[in-house]
Amino acid sequence: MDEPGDTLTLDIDGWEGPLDLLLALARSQKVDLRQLSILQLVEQYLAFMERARALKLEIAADYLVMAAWLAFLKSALLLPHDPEVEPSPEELALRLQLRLERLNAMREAGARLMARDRMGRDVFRRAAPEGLQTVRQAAWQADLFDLIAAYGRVSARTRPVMHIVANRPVMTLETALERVSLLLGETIEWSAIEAFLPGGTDGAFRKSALASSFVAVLELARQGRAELKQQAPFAPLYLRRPA
Amino acid sequence: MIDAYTRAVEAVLFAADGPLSIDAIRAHAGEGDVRAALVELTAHYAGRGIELVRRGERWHFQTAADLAHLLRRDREEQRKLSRAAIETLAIIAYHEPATRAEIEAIRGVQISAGTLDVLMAAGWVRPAGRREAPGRPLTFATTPDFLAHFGLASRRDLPGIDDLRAAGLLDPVDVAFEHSEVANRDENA
Amino acid sequence: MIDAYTRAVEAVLFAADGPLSIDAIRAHAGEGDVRAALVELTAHYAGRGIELVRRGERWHFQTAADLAHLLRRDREEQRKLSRAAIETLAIIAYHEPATRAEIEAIRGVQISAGTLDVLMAAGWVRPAGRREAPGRPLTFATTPDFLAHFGLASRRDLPGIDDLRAAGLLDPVDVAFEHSEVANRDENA
Repeated sequence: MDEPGDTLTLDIDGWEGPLDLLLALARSQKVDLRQLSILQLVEQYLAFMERARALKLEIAADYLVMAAWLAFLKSALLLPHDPEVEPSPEELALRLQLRLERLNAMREAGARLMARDRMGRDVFRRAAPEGLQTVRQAAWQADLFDLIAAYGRVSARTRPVMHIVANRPVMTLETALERVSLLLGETIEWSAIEAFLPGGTDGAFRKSALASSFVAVLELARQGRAELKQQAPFAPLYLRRPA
Repeated sequence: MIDAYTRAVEAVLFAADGPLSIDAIRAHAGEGDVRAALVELTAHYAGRGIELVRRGERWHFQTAADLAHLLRRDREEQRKLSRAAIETLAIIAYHEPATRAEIEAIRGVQISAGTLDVLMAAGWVRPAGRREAPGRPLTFATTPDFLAHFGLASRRDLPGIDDLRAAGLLDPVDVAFEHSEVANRDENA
Repeated sequence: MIDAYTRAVEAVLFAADGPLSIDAIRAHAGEGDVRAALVELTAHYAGRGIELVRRGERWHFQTAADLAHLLRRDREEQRKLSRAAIETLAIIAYHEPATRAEIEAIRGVQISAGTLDVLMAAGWVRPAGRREAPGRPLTFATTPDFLAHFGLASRRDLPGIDDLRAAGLLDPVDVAFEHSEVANRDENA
């Protein structure tokens, strides 16, 4: 993998991406990366790609993208400088060099890290330490109020409870059925359902009367003894005796 | 200064996962006077926190025996009793001796396995003999520590049902809440 | 002669199954000047087969590094880390906290799924919160175990980190580029 120049192994799989390949090629120039000839590096990369293509190796797309970019960089570096073009080819070359320096620095740092005296390989802790134990003991907290409040809670929960249902004024369904049948017998015109309720009542009893009367009307309609109509949902409900 | 071979023996013994025979030490540390190194190390560590000890024909380092108590440390953690635990404790205190089934009947909920354990670990509840009834169930009662912790001279000092009612402690929670709401409104008015 | 507290600290460190913080030492050895004891023990063990070392804010005894040849355990040679994993670890250690995108920018290639997992499974890398930047990317940093494994007293001991920083090699390319621009302008002026 470190073989320089022409003897570089053409194993595309061995590279961790185009930057990795570029770094290996740059190292083959055997100069400080700061003195790197980017033009020469570009030539090296493009030549490498040529050979890979000649050998009909499959080349991943990102290597080809890099090749295209480097070909562009090369022509820009060789052509007369056009001050209108931003960024300048020199800037692009410098950025590439900075990236290579950074990758190289981290690669060397990684190697130095791995070469350190490593735990379990070069230096050892005791294989069978006695170990340190921390035995946790709970000091339970509760005060007298918690205690009696808890008993109050339990007692309240389990004490026999008497449910008292208030005696509410209601109109039963039977009553409603009787009333509506009776009144309907006298009604030929469409009349609102409210006209069938007992007069002078309000509040809870009126609601109950309305609900029961409505159910009574539905029952009478089912039996064919009443007709009802409504223009829209929640609109007034009208009923009459069938013609 | 420690000599190179003694140093090697020291490292080998330290890293070992059990007592080592002279031969085993030599296998790692290389040729040398293992016995002389062991004598030197024993003397060096005498009186320190670590000692070199011989077990039969094998040697190992261990923590000085008189410091073993340092390796185990007890730590107290303040913890609040769970609602289930405090209710169970209250029922036992009011009804003792009480069986598990009686506690469950009063609470209206089953007691999980750990609840009585916690109360016994805290030293507030103790087993109080078996009831002479079918199945001879175990009964539970409170301890003198329980009285001491809750500042009671005796169980008779526990407020009775009438006291609890007067204190509003028998009201269902939501009613009590409404009362306090009303009280607040009055204060703010 | 060794004093009683230093002896206790020695025993606790010796018995521990991992590096201990000052607080953990004190929890077992009792109240005392732990730091003074550590200084004394470090000096006492210097040059012996066992050494007392600081790793991050924690301390442990280990065999002297120069005796590795006697103790090296080939049998249990750790699984070799991939090149990608080694580079990723180095980038995180030298730049921490570092996002995945930053690691990828330096390596010029995407991180494959398993790389960070391997480093986290080894206990050397941990997620270190999110960066307050668009997308709130997760950052990664090294762990105390990383320092212990690679024998580093702190991140400042990372090989060559001062030189790399001084050379600007830990700065992103954009920052380095602006610096070099300024330098060039100054030269040309």
